Order: sequence, then C-alpha cells, then structure tokens
Amino acid sequence: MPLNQPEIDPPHLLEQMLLVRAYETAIVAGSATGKVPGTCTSIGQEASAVGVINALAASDLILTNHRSAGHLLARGADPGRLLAEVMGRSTGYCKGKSGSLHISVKELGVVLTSTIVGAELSLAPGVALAQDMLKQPGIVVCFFGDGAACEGSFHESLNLAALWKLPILYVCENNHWQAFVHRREAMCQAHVSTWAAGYGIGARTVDGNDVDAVLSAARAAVAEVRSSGRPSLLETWTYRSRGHFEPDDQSYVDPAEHAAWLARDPIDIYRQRLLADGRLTLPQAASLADKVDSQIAVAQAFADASPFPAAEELSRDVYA
Amino acid sequence: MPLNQPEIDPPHLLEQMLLVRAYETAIVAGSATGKVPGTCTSIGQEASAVGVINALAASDLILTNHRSAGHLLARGADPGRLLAEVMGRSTGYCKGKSGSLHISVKELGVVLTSTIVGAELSLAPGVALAQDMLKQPGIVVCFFGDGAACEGSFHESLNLAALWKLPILYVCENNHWQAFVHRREAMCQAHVSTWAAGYGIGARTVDGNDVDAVLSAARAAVAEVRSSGRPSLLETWTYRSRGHFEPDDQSYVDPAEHAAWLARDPIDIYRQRLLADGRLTLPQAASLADKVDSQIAVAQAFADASPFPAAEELSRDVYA
Amino acid sequence: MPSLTLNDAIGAALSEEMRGDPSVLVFGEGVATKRHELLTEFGARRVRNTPLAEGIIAGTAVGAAGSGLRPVIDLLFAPFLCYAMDELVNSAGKLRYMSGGQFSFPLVTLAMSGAGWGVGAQHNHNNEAWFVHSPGLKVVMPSTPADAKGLLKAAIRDDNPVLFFLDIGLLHLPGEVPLETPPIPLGQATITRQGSDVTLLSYGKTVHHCRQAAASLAARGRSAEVIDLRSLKPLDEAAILASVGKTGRLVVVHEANRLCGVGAEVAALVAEQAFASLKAPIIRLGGPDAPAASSFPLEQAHVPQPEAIAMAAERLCSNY
Amino acid sequence: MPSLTLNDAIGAALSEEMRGDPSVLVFGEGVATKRHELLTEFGARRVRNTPLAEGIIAGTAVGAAGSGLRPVIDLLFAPFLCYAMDELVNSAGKLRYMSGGQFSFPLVTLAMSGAGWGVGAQHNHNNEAWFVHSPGLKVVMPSTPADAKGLLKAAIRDDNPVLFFLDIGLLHLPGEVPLETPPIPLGQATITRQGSDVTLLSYGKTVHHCRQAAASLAARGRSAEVIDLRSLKPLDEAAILASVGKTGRLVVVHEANRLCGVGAEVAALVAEQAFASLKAPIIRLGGPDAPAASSFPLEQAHVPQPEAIAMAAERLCSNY
Ligand SMILES: Cc1ncc(C[n+]2csc(CCOP(=O)(O)OP(=O)(O)O)c2C)c(N)n1
Ligand SMILES: Cc1ncc(C[n+]2csc(CCOP(=O)(O)OP(=O)(O)O)c2C)c(N)n1
Ligand SMILES: [Mg+2]
Ligand SMILES: [Mg+2]
Repeated sequence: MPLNQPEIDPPHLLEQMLLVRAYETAIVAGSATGKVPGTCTSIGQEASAVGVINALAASDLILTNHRSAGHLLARGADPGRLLAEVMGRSTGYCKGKSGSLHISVKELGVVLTSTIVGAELSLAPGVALAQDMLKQPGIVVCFFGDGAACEGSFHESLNLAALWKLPILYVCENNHWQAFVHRREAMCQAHVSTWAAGYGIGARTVDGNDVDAVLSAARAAVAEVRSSGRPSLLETWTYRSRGHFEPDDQSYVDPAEHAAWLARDPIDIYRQRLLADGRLTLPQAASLADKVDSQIAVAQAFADASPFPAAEELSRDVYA
Repeated sequence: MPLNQPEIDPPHLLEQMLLVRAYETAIVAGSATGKVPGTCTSIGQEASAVGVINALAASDLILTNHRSAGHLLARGADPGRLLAEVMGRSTGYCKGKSGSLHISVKELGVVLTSTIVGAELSLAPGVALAQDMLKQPGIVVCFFGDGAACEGSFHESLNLAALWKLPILYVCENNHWQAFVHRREAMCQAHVSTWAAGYGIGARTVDGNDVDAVLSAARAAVAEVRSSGRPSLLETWTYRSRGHFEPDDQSYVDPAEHAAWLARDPIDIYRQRLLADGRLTLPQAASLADKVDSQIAVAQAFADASPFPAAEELSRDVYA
Repeated sequence: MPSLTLNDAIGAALSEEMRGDPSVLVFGEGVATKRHELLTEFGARRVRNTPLAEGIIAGTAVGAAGSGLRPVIDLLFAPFLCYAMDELVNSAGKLRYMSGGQFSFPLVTLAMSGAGWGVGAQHNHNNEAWFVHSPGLKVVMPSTPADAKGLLKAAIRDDNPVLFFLDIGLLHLPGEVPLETPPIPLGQATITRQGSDVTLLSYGKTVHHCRQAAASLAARGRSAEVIDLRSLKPLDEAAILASVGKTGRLVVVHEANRLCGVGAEVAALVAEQAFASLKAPIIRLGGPDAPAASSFPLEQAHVPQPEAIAMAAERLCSNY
Repeated sequence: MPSLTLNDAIGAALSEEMRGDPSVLVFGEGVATKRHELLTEFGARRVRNTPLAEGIIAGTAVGAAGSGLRPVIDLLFAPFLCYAMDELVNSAGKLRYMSGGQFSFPLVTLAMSGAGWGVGAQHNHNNEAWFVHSPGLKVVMPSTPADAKGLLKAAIRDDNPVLFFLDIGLLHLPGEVPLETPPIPLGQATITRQGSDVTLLSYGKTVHHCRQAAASLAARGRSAEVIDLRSLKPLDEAAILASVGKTGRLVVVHEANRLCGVGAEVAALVAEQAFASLKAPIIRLGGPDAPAASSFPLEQAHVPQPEAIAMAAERLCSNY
C-alpha cells in the first residue's frame, strides 16, 4: 500500500453508496413515468464502484461503460449534470449528445466512455501509453463487465498491456449477467480472473458486495500497478439486482439466485456493519439518507429545468 | 488412442515431408525468376504438418491459413493443381481465384481457408457445430500461427468451443515469427498453450520439428477430442526457416537463433533417425528424393501448361 | 388478417422457416431469452444464447453456413456489426469466390438501427451501405411487418449471406400480416403509391415519411409516386428507372448519411441510365455527416421529415 | 528534386513529422522492422512493433489520440481494417461528438489496397467508401509520391482521425518529391490536366489511367480534363462542380466497387448541383460487384483501364 494513503471516513463510503442508489432509484422512477429515458442501473453493485474509486488518486484516469453511475458519482460528478445528460439536456456533461450510456467527464478523469461492450478494453492501453509517454502521474483504471470479458478485445488488451508494461488496473465487475444471458451461458469459466492469470499479471477476485473488501483489494492492486508500472486485474464478484435496462421484468432470472443476492445488498451489509461496531448511529444513518435524497431532488429540478440542445448542435462537435 | 489406429509407414512420413519441401523449393525457385508469384512457405515446419495430418481420419475436417502447403500435400492434394492455383491458372483447386494464400480443397476436407490471420479461429466453431448438428463423423482440426493467437478471435473461439463442447483440435504452429515481428515482441507469454490452459481444455506443447513426437501427441489429442467431443489445443514448437514471404532477406532475424533452428531441420532429424535405426537405407532415401522431385517436375509442367481463367470468370462464383 | 408488430413478424418468419427446414438455427446474445417461444418449440440446440462476442457469433455462423446449416444470427444493433466485419465481409462475402465456388453461405444477420430509442450513435448508425458496397452480400431493410416477414423468409432460403436491417423506429409498429406469408423475392422494390409528377424513393422508416409527404403533395395537386426499395442489394434498377421514366423527377430519401449512401447509388444510376427522362436535378435527403445524438430533438432532426421531403418535391415540380 | 517511391515518400513524411512533433509516434505489425530508419532515429518508444491484432492496435491509437498523442498506425492491407472497424468507426469517429466535444482524435491509419500484387480479395479490397460514409472520419488516397508526402504531413497535423489509403499498384512508383514538402491541405482536389469537353474524375491508380485516356482522346481531338480527388472526405465539391460546369460531361472512375462507392457520391452530387450544365449522362466506371481475384488477368480486368475510360468519354462527346 502506498505511503500517505488518505484515511477514508467509513460513513463517507456509505454516503456515496446511498447517493448512487438514490440517483438510480430516481431514474427508475422517472423512467417508469416516461419522464426519464430507460437506462442501465448499477443497483446492487454500489460497493464495487465506491470501493474501487476510493482507492484512486485524483490524477488517475478512469474508463467506464454503460453501467457507470457509481463510478461517476463516487468520483464526484454532479448528479444534476448527470441526470441532465440522461435526459438529453444541453447542461449534461456531454451536452445531451451521449445520453446515459457513454458519459465522459474529462475534468474528473473519466475519459472515453463507450457503450460498445469491449471498447473500454481496447481504448485503455492507449490512454495508459499516453500517461507513460507524456510522463503524467496517474494510472488508468478500466471498468468492464463479465460480458466484455468475452469479447476478443479482452485478450488483445491484456496481452498488449502485459507486453508493453502499461499501468492499467483492469476492474471486471462480474455481475453474473450479460444483458439477457447468464454468465454460465457465455463463459467457460466462472471467473474472469482465471483468464487473466494466463497473462502473467496479478489477478484476484474479491467479494464485490463488501465495500471494505473491495477498497482494500483495490488499494493493494492500485499500489501494485503504481509501483510496478504493470497491469493487474481485480474482479469484483457482485450482482445486477435490477434488470439489464429499465424496464426489465427479469422473468428470465432464477428467483433463488436473485433472492440470495438481494439478501447480500451491499448497502445493507455496510450499514449494519457500521451500526454494529458503533461507527454509525441510527440518527446519523437517517440524516445521510435525507442528505442524499435532497441532493437528488435538487439534481432532478436542475435537469428538469434544463433546455434541450439547440438545433445547430446537430452537426457540431463532429470534427475538431 | 482410438482402436484401429492405422499403422503408418515411417518412410511414408519422410516422403511426405520431402514432397512438401520439394514443392516449396520449386516455388522458391520459380518466384526468384518471376515465373511463380511470391508466397509464404512452410519450409522448416514440415514435421508439424505431416505429423498432425497423419493423426487424422478421412472424415475429419481441416481449416488452415496462408502457410498451408504442408497441410494440403500431407492430406493428399495434387501438387500440380496446387501449383496451378499458386500461378493463377484455371486448373487450380480454386480456379486461380485464390492464389497461394487461401487454398481450400473441399473434396479433401480442407475447408474455408482464409488468409485473414485469426479467421480460421473464428470459422472453426461453426464447422464443428455443423458436424455435430448434422451428426457427421469427424472432428475439426484448426491450424493457426502464434500470430493468430494474438487476435481476439483466439479468445472468442476457445471460449465458445469450450462452452459449447465442440470437437475441435486447435493446432498452433508456433514458429516464433509473425511476419516481421518476433513472438517475443508480440506475446506476453512464450507459449500459446499457456493461454489455452485458461479455458479448461487440454493444452500441450510438443517439439514441432520431431515428426514422431508430433504424430504421437496429435494422436493423443485427436483421440481426446474424438472421445470427449470437446476441444483441445496442441502447440507445435517450430521455426519458419525462410522469410515470411518470398523473397525475404531475413535481415531482421537473429542469426544465432536462425542457425540453431536450421541445425534442427525436421527432415534431417527424421532421416537420420530412420537411417540410424535401420528403418531406411541410403538407396531408399535417395529414391524417395528422386520420386518427389519427379512428382514436382510433373506438377510444374502441368501448371505451366494450364490456361489462365477466362474473362467471364471475373464475376462468376460471387453469388450462389 | 392478424396484426403483428414488425418484431413479431420477424419471430413468425423465424418459426415458420425453422419448422420447414431442420437446418435453420438461430443464435445470438439473448435470442433464446427474448424469443423464448422459439426455444420452447425448437429446443436448445437450434435456439442458442451466445457469449457477448459478435466476431465469434458471425464467424460461427459463416463456418456453419459453409458446412450445411442455415444460421440466422441476431447481432442486435447495427454498430455492433463493426465487430463482425471480418467474418461478414472477408469470409461470408468472399470465400465463395476465392474458393472458386466450392462453398456457399446461406446465412442471415439481423441488426437494428435508426432513430426511435434515443440511445445514441453507438446503437443508432445506419451503415447498410457498407454491405451494399461489399461483394457477395445481399442487403434488405423492410418498412412494414408483412414485408419483414416475407423478406426474412426469402432471406433464410437464399443461398447467399443476407444482411437484414430492422428499423428501430418501426419495430413496434403493428401491421397486417397474412398468416400464410409467401417469401417475397429479394431484389423487388414495391410501389406503395402511384404518381406521375415526382418519384419519392426510400426504404425503412422514411418510406412512411415519403407517404406522408405524398399525401400533403396531393393536397397541393402534385402526384407523387412512392417507391420502397425493400432490398438494397440486389437493387431493383428496373423499377427505379421505370418510375423516373414516368415522372422525370426524383427525390431519394434515407436516414443514413448522404455521403456514399444508397441514395448516392440510386441517384448515380438514374443520372447514367435515365438521363434523357430527367426533367430536374435529383435531390437526395439523408442524415447529416454526424453521429446520431441521444437527445430526442436532435435524434429526430437527424432524420429527413415529411415536410422536408414535400418541400423538395415541390421545388422540383414547380421549378422544372 | 529527388525521386522517391510512394512508399519512401510516406517514410519521409513520417520522419519529418516525428522530428517536428514529439507527440507523433508510429506503431503496427512490423513497422519497426520495415521502417528501421525510423526506429534508429526515434527509438523504440516512438516506433513500435505490435502484436498481430488490428483491433487493439487501432484501439490503442484511439485511446492515445484522445489523451494527447498523435499516433500513426500501419494496419497493412485495407481488408484488415475489418478487425478495427469498431475502434475506427464507433470510437474514433463518434466519441468526440458523443462526449459533446470533450475529446479529439488526431490519428492517422495507413492501409494499402488495390490491384498490383496478385494476392486476392483478402488483401485487395478498396473499401475507402465505408469511411466516407461514416461520420467523424477523413479519408485520403494519393496518386503520386509528392501528394502522398504532402497529404500525410497534413493528415498527421489534422486533429481528426484520417484514413490514409495507399494504392498497392503505385507503392513502388517513383516520382519527384520536393525536399521541403509543405503539407497539402486535406479536401483539395487537383486538376492534373486541363480540358474543355469532358471531365475524367478519379483517385489512386486510376488517375493515371484517366491521364492515359485523356492523351488518347486528345489524339482524336477531344479535350479531357482530369481531376484527382486526393481527399475523398472532405470532398472538394467546388472543384468538381466547376469542372463539370465547364465541360458538361463527366466520367467518374475508380477501382472500388461501383455500388455505393465514391463515384456514386460524385455522380449524385453533380446530378443535384450541376444538373443545368450537364449535357450528357454521367458514366461511372468502377470495379465489379465481385471480390478481387488473385490470378493476374482477372486482377487486371477488375480495374477500369484507359481504353474503357477513353471509350466512355468518347461516347459522351460524340452522342451528346
Ligand atoms: C459490442 C456490443 N455488443 C452488445 C451490446 C449490447 N449490450 C449492452 S450492455 C450488454 C451486456 C454487457 O454485459 P457486461 O459486460 O457483463 O456488463 P453489465 O451490463 O453486466 O454491467 C449488452 C449485450 C453492446 N452495447 N455492445
Ligand atoms: C488480420 C491480418 N493481419 C495481418 C495479416 C498479414 N499477415 C499475413 S501472415 C502474417 C503473420 C502471421 O503470423 P502467424 O499467425 O504466426 O503465422 P505464420 O505466418 O508464422 O505461419 C501477417 C501479419 C493478415 N493476413 N491478416
Ligand atoms: Mg455483467
Ligand atoms: Mg508464426
């Protein structure tokens, strides 16, 4: 672990998870009424996002994908500008041109987000190469799903990163689903880390629903990448609680599997832990919940009041 | 090993390797004078081709690539029709439309040859699926290079074949070169079998310059695929003695590495072995050499006398 | 006649063809989940979910098609075809020709595209012209459920690879579909409205925009003929030339980028073959040279709308 | 003025630009081997061989370009671009727009195509129109060494992704190249011969065929103007329209498939914008809708030859 790792306040981790949950719950509600376009939520996966992001330095760069709310919010993105983007408003981080699936926020180091599954893997080595050649501090963290691990770009990316010694922490959020296909129907191995081991790089799986475990595994992996300048892979073993995309009746999901994972909700687990060992009181917990709710209310009001892009945006930003 | 494995006459293996060498030597000579178009030879890799092909049954199907002469000739292709194809003549196996790099001979079970590196890997599962669904005997053997193993299709293919339990023997001819790039500059691991192990399938490396070793490893692997119905991978560790393509001055090749491999020429090794243990006499060896030379002379005469395709072939065979 | 959505018409065509021909099978990311009725009727060998890897899905289909099966693959959204270009273009489109006609590739690839879902340019990109430009492939894009069913039946029976595009904006549009739909031969356009002053030619959702434009032109006393290409390759040149021969005026409309789109092909064809009957310039209305935005108003502005079509036709009729 | 081959002119442009801008780097399969002089001058960090994996080469370039470097990648032959379509089209072409202008992608992709080497359709496929059709990309294809050098310098300095096609048939053609070549702005066609009766418009090797045709037309008293597009996107519409405005007759020529090719775009443009000046039908001469064969006579027959061009022009001049 690097020296001077900042101390992270445990209630802060809980608050971030609550914020992600509240934000996505608002999107779910909004999309049920047609006010917000349908999207992919990361509900159930908050510990993975919050744990990893809190292991990073400000100079680190992040690539993410269509299921990015946790990564963005934990990194400090404004929920109002995120919601505006999802709703196609000009005040969104991408002027409404992205919508929910590929939100980049360069000022926060969240770069080149793509919804092409596997594209994050193909783009990451170049981002890391630039960090290296331009002598910038900061490693590259590449979030991807178990589905993305089935694309050829997984193999090509890991081979190149290992070969060229690129400072990339690959974070596979293995949530058991690849849209409407269970990982069992798509992968000959359960664990993406099994594949990763073949490249001679660090390859570990951690309980993705335990934010403490994720944070400490991510810190170790980040430290390894930072000191060696080489890639490593961390798989967070977690679950997509809601469907692939809103709405999704999940009729294809095995109820027993689903129930078992709902019983391991990452927010419940962590809140219980903090309450149990006295790091959090019930009133504090309630006030955290209120705080994030009001943040989201403000965000929703901001997004609602924001205009759609002007007509001339149609052909702007195509060429530099 | 399956019952009733046919006994293979050792001089027959030598003869096949000599035929491949003589055929490609003729191509080298012809391309030096401009009479034959330049091409990729497999000189130095004959043991790999002959050893694997002789482990197969007639009903097995073969996918190969640009460096296919050994596979085709060991399978019984007519050197005359091959040479005619290389020379763009209408009597070639593909009417001269293929040229040297993608020769398919459906009647011999050599199907869907492609020169897109990695394409053999992407096509093989479908061929095996058809064998399976149409209840045809015969496994699928997919030859590919160490370069092809760097393409994403390697990962996608092995994962699907393992998942769907497809009867494919993947044969990686690791000849240390990927056109003008050494495998060390392209692969984070020396052995493709290291990667293959991650798919939970059989994955072995064999001395690719020892035809006995290749034959017996291939027999074992074929038997495993045939009885389990599942994929396996065999890596033949060999060397591309001549350049990537004729002509190629190989100025970029490390002379020490090159010399060490030339000293391990698969034909020399095998001939010495047969002579040493009395399975071959010197006069027999000489007569084998004469035999293949005259076969190639006949082939060359056939190809030379063959016409180019007629003009109407330009737009024929595009659509079924 | 029952009313079906276009998406259900696709399902109906699939089940009828699977019933009629045991060599037809369908696979893709989630197709067994989303078309569960096919799985129930035809079982897990003929209806398969796949790993999330378009390259190997397409490659497997090509390999299977070249070996006696008739696969239909669902690659979801047209931009994902980018991961399958080698398999579709270099293998499916070329290996018949390159092998001198030894193989054929009866294979249908389904892909959705077009405005309507607000998810941005990595889901919405009308790239059908790429495949028209590539040899050995056929290309279809229906505008009604009945056409979708009949054309898909023909595509499945065709011995060539067919790219079958579904317009996202039309997917849930209901329409009358005959119970016993005969195949609709590929390469036949349909005149959906007769007229004498100007030809409005299109395919996909903009056919409907052309029909609306024709209705408003009729109100102004202009008689517009509307042609729905349905097949983009083979292109029904005779129908196009006959219509322009009659009207002398042509507006070509599509959602895809104007540059090198199908509209360019049609305009060039007419400028060469029907020059003498042309009374006026040929107007093309297409999408701008810009990715499709997610934001609703921009997404709509990307598509030629009925007013613009009517205005263009009016300009031709009143000025020439 | 020194005489260089087109291939050497590319090398000269690369070294001049690398000297002038430390953020320029070049990588690809064998580029460090084949352009050893660049490796010697600029070292192994800026001149790199890569694994044989076009997707990750292109993805790495896109990631690097979006992060402050100016990569040039050599993807060898145009059909291999099929493995990089996602990275080039969905990432390089779209992520600027989709991010609301947060990123730019100064990136050059080199690829060879066209008849001349007799290696068949998996090496020879003129697919440049795909990229013209795709938003956010620029496309260049020079016909002389001097243009190749000047255009490549401009392409490297351009802040957008540029597809840079090299005609195989011209690669070893020598030509005079100024020592101090200024960049040639993208989007400017050049009139390589002035004329008044008919415009012959082309790019790549068929520019030379047009010039030969113009010479033979001159002998018959016909004055042909020859336009070399050089940039296919941006397209120099003004130059095209001015020439047709003068001559009233147009023959568009290229090696690529006619269907939805650049010739279709030019013809459609003229049929819309210069209709009044057109005296005759627009003739397009392009490759057939067939893969390119390997066999020499078929490969040549795939390309519009000078006689056919002259005949088409003569037809326009004498009949209209
Ligand atoms: C290349 C590509 N194929 C398919 C899709 C459609 N799609 C979007 S998300 C998704 C599932 C991705 O699964 P995974 O990588 O495990 O991420 P998760 O959604 O589970 O977070 C699919 C199939 C896509 N966006 N891109
Ligand atoms: C997709 C693709 N990329 C590049 C090439 C050019 N090329 C032809 S053979 C070759 C080397 C292949 O190396 P490997 O797979 O190890 O086979 P080998 O030639 O060594 O037998 C290359 C780069 C190609 N044909 N296809
Ligand atoms: Mg997943
Ligand atoms: Mg090799």
